[in-house]
Amino acid sequence: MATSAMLRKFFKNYYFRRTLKAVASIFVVTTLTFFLIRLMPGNPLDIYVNSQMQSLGVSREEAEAMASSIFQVDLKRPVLLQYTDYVTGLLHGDFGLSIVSARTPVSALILRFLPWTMFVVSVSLILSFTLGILIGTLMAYKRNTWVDYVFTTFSSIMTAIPDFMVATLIIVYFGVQWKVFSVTGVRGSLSPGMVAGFNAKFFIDAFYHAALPIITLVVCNVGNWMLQMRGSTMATLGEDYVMVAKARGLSEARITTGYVGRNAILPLFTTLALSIGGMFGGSVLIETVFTYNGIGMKLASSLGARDYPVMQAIFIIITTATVSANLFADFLYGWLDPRIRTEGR
Amino acid sequence: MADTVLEVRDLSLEYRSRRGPVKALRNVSFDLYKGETLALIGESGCGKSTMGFALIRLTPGTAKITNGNVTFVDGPNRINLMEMSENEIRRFRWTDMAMMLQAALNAYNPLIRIQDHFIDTAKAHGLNNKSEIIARARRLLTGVQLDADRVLPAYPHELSGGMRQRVLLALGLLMQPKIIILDEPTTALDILTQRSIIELLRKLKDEFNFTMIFISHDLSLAAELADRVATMYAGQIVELTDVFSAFEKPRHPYTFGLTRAVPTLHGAVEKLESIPGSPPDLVFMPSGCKFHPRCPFATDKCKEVEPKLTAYGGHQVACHNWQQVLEESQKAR
Amino acid sequence: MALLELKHITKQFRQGKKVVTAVDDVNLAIQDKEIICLVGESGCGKTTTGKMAAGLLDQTSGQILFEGKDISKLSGPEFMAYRRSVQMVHQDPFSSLNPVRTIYQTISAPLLYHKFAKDERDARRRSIEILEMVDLTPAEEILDKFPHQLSGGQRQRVSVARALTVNPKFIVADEAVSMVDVSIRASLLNMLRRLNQELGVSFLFITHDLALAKYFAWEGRVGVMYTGRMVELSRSPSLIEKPLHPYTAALMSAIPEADPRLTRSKERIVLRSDDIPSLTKLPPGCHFHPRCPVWLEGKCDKVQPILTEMGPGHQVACHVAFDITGGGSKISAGTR
Amino acid sequence: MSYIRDLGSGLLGSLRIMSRNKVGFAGLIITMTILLVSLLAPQFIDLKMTADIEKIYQGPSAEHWLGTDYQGRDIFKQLLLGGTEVIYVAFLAGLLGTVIGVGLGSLAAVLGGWVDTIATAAAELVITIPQYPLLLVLAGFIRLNSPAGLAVIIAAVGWGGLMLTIRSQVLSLKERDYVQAARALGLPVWHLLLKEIIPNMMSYILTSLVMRMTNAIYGMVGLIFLGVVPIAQNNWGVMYSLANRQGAIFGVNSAWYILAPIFTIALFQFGLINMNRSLEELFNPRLRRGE
Repeated sequence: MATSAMLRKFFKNYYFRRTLKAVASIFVVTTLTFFLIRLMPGNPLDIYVNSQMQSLGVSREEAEAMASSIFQVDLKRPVLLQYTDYVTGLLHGDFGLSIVSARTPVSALILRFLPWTMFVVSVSLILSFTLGILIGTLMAYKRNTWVDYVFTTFSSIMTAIPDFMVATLIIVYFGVQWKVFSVTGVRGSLSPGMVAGFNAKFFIDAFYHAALPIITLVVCNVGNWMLQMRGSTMATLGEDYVMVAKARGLSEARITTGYVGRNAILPLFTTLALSIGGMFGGSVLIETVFTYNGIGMKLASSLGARDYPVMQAIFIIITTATVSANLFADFLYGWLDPRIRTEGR
Repeated sequence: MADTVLEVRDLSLEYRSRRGPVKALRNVSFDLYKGETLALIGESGCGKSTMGFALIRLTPGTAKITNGNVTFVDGPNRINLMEMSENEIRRFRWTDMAMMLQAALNAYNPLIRIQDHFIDTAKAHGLNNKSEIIARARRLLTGVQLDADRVLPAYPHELSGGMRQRVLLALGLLMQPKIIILDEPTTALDILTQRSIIELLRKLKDEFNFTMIFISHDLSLAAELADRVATMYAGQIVELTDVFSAFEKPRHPYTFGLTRAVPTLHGAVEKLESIPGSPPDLVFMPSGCKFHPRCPFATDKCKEVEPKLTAYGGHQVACHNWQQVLEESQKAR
Repeated sequence: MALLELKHITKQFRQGKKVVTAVDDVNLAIQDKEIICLVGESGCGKTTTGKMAAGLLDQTSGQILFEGKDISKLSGPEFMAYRRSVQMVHQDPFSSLNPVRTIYQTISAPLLYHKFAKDERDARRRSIEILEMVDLTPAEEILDKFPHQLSGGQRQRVSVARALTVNPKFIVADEAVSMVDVSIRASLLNMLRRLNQELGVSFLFITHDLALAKYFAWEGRVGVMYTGRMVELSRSPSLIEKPLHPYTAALMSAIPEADPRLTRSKERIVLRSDDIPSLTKLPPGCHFHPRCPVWLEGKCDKVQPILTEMGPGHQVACHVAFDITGGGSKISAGTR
Repeated sequence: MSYIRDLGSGLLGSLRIMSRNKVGFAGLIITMTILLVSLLAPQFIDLKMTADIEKIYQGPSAEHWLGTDYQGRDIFKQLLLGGTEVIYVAFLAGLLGTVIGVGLGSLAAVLGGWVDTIATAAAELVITIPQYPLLLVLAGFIRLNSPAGLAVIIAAVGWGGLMLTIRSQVLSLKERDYVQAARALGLPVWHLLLKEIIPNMMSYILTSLVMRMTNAIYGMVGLIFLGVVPIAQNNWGVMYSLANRQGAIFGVNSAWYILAPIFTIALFQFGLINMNRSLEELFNPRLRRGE
C-alpha cells in the first residue's frame, strides 16, 4: 500500500514527468529520421542503392546487401523489424557505417569529433551567459546613459550579422589584413603532432585552436543575453519587493544580488536551454569557416558528400545533447525557484 | 500640544516625463505629533503615495526631491533627513521610520523564505546574532497572531494575503521604529480580514507606542483609525484637521465633496454627489487654486490666486471661501 | 414570469487534480426592471454567478431560464436574442476596452453587425446618441479616441455604452465602480440607476461593498454569498436593518464607515476564527460554522442549512436564525 | 478620387507616425531602399556578366565601385542583382512560418480539446529539436531545387516557438474583459479573433516575422555555403559562398568580394530589425507620443 502510494507520487513528480517528456522527444526524433531515410520517396537508401548499381555495375541484390551493412538494416526483414533492429542498434551506440570513410563505424567518428564541439559550445555558453548577465545588469542600472546606448547598439549590430559571417570577418581583418594570428596555424583543433594528454601544453594548444570559434560564438550570443538581462532586470527593479527592500534599509549590494539579480536571472534559464540548440547549429558553419575539427564540420562535410548514416547519427546526437541540456536547465530552474519546487506540497 | 516627531517643510518632488516635469508634491508642510495617527486621503494621483516615499527619501523611478526639508525630532536631537548621507538614510529607514508599501502581497522576495526577510533586515541594521533575530521574529509573529513555526520557514507564495499583511507588520516592528507609514494597508483585503488588521493595528499601536501615518483612498478607514486627517489634492495638503472636524465640519470643498460621495451602511439613504470633472494633469496644472475647475464655490479670485494652507484654530485649510464651504456643509447635515 | 431565472446553478472548476465548487446550488430569479445586488468576499462565487447569468460561462449543473425558456434549448436566433438581452460590465476600466480600437470601433461593431445601424454614417450618429445616454460629452470627440486617452470613469461609461448598443434588458455589473475614484463613483451609480428607471434595464450588481449595495439597490434586493452558497437573500431595507445570517451581521459590523462617530461606536461581532476556508477543503454542514459566534454544536457542523423564507421576502440559510423565531436579536449587531 | 485622397493621407499619416522613432525610420528607409533597388535592378542591369580575365580581383575604382571578382566581373552589379532571391526566400519563409505559427496557435487556443493537445505537442517537439541541424539534415535528405521549396523547409522547422507563444497569448487574451464583452454582444468568432485578439498581438507578430526573415536569410546563406542547395542563380549567399571557395579571404583586394555580400546582408538585416520599431508604433496606439 505504502509502496504503491510512493510509486504514484513518483510518477506524478514534476521531474519524473519532465524526464519522460525528454526521452519521448528523443524517441520521436530518432523514429522520424528512420522513416525519413527508409521510407520516403527518393530516400537516401534508394539513392545509395541506385548509385551503387550504376557506378559499380552490380546487381540490385548486391547493392542492397552493401546498403544493408552500411545502414545497419536488413532489407529482407519487414520494415517494423528493421525499425526495432535500428532502435536496438542505437541503444547500443551502433549508428552504422560511414559511406565515405568506408568501413568506419559512425560511432567512432562521433567519439572523435564530438568532444571538440562540446568543449567550444560549453565554454562559449558559460562565457556569453555570464558576460551577458553582468553587462545586462549594468545596462539596466545605467539605463539611458552612454553605457546603455553603446551596448544596445553593439547587440543590435551583432544580431544583424550571421555568426559564420562574423567568423569570416575575423579571419579577413584579424588574420589576413592585420595579421594578429596566423590563419593557417589556427586551423584544425590541435596543432600537427600534438598528442592528447593531461598536460598544460595540450590544454593551451586546444584552447589556442578553439579560441576563434569561442570568440565568435561569444561575440554573437552575448548581445542577446545582455538585452534579455537588461529587460528582465528593469522589470524586476520595478517590483514592489525591491522597493520594500530599499525601505527596509537593506544595502545596495544585498538588493542587487539577492533581490534583483536572483529574480532577474530566473526567466533567462528558460531561454538558456533553447540557445544550446542554436549554438550547435551555429557551430556547423563556424567550424567550417575556421576548419575546426568538430562535429559541426563533420556534419557539414558529410552533408556535402551525402554520407547519410553520419548525418543521421550526428543529428541524433545533437538533438540528444540539446534535449538533455533543456532538461538540465529545467531542473536548474525548478531548483532555483521555490514556487515550482514547492508545487504540490 | 503634543510633541512633534516629524517636521515637514516645503517638501517638493517631481517626476521626469517626456511631456515635462510632473509636479507630484508641491511645497508640502506639516507636523506629525508623537503617538498620533495621521491619515493622508485623496484620489489616485494626488500625491499621497509619493509623499510616503518622499518622507524616507525613497524616490521611485525618475522622481527627484527638488525642495524642502524633513526633520526627525528624537528628544533633543533634530535630524534633517535631506542632509543625511546615503548610508545614514539607509540605516535610518526601518530603524526610526518604516514605510510599508501598498502591495503587501508582493512585498516579499519570492525566492527566499520569510525568516530570511527578517534576517536580511536585521543584518542591514547591524544585528548579526541569527538566533536572537529569529527569537525576536517569533515574538513579533506571535504578536500579530501568526504561527511562527509555520510562517518562518515558508516561502511568500505559501501565505495568504491576510497573513502576508500581518507578516509585514511584524517585519515593520522588527527594529521598533518610532514612526510607521502604511500605504493602503487594507486595500486588497476582504472585509473580515480588513477588520482583523484594523484591530491588530490598534493593538500594536498601544503596545509599541509608535506614531503612524497611513495613506488611503478609503475615507471610512480614515474615519475609523485616524486622529487627524490630511486631505491631499494635486500634490498639496489642502486641509488638515482632527478626524471629527474633517468629516463633520469640512472647510475645503474637496474634502466636503469626498464625504458626500461615500455611502454609509448604517444611517439614512441619502443621495450621493459626485465631484464633477477629474483631477488635474500634474504637468499642465490650472492657474490659481488647482481645484477651481471642479469647485462649485469657485470665484474669480480662485482662478488667479492659489490659496495657502492656513490655520484657523487647529483647523488648517487652503481655500479662499472656506467659510461658505463650512456653512454649506453644516446645512447638508 | 421572471426575466432571467437561475435554477439550482452549480459551477465546478478543476484545480489541478482537485474539483472546486465555486458556485453551489444557487437559485435566483431576476424580475423585469429589478435591481439585485450580490455581495460577498472574494472567492464567494459572486462573479462566477454573474458570468453564468450573463451567458459567458456554462454552468456545471442546473438550469438558466430566459423569459421562461431554458437557454440550452433555444434555437439559433432565439439564443442570439437572449445573448443580446443580457450584457455585462466589468470591473477593471483598464482592461474592459480593447486598447487598440477606438471608441467608435468598439461601439459601432455591434451596431453594424446586428443591423441596428444601416451604414457607417448611421452607426456614428447612433454611437453619439448612446454616448450621450451615459453622460459622455462631447461624444463627437470621444468617439475617435483610444481607451488610454480616457479617464477610468469615462472608460467605465464607454463599457456601459457598449452594452447599451444592443438594447439589453438585463446588465450584469461586476464591481463596475469599485476601481473608479471615489469622487466620481456616485455619478456612475446615479447614471446606472437612471438607465434602470428610464430604459427599464434590470441589474445584477455585484460588489464587495455592502454600503454601495444598500445605496444602489435600496428599492431592490440584496443577496449575500459565502463560499459559493447564497446564505441570505432579501429586500434591501429588511436585510440592511435586520440581517438574519450571522455572516451578514459580521460583515456589517466589520465594515468601517465614512463617519467617525458612527464607525467608532459600532458593536463588533468577534468571529471564532479569521481563517477563510479554502474552497478545496470546505467544512461540513454550514460552511460558516467554524467562524460563527452563535453556532450550535451537533447541528451547524453536521447539517447544511437550506435557504428558507423567514420573513416577508427575506430568505436565510441558517439553523440559528431559524431557531430564534423573529430573527436576529441574538446575532445582528446594533447600529448604535 | 476621394478614395485615393483618403488612401494618400492615410499613407502620409502612417509615415508620420512611423517617423517618430528615428532609428526605426532609418531602418525602414534602409529596408525599402534595398527592396526597391533589388526589384528594379534587373530591369536596368545586364544579367549576363561576362568574365574578363584581365580584371581579376581589382580593388574599387570609378569603373567598378566595389572592385571585381575572381572572374573579373563587377561586384557592385552583382550585389544589385543578387538581392531578389534572398529577399524572396526570406519573405516567403518568414510569412509562411508566421502564418503557420499564428494560425495553429490561435486555432489550438480557440478550439482546445484534441486539436490543442496535438498541436501543442507537435510545437513542443519542434522547439526541442535544434533548428539549424534539422534544417541541414532535411535539406540533405530532401533534394531541393527551388527557392520556394527552400522557404517552405525553413518555415517548417521554425514555427514551434511562435505557435506556443501565440497560443498562450490567445488563451489569455480571450479571457480579457473586452473579448468577453464582445462575446456577450453576440459578435461572431471571426470578429473576436481578427478584430479583438490578433490586433493586440500585432507587435509581437511583427517582431517574430522579422526574426523569422533574418533566420531564413541565415538558413539560406548557410545552406548555400555548405553546398547543400544547388542554386545556380547569382545572389548574396552564392557570392559569399563562391568567394569563400575561391579563397577571396586571403587577398587584400580580393577581400572586397567577400566583404561586399557580408555587409549587404548585415545592412539588410539591420534595416529589418530596426524597421520593426517603427511598425510597432503604427500598431500600438499607446506608443504614439504627444497624445
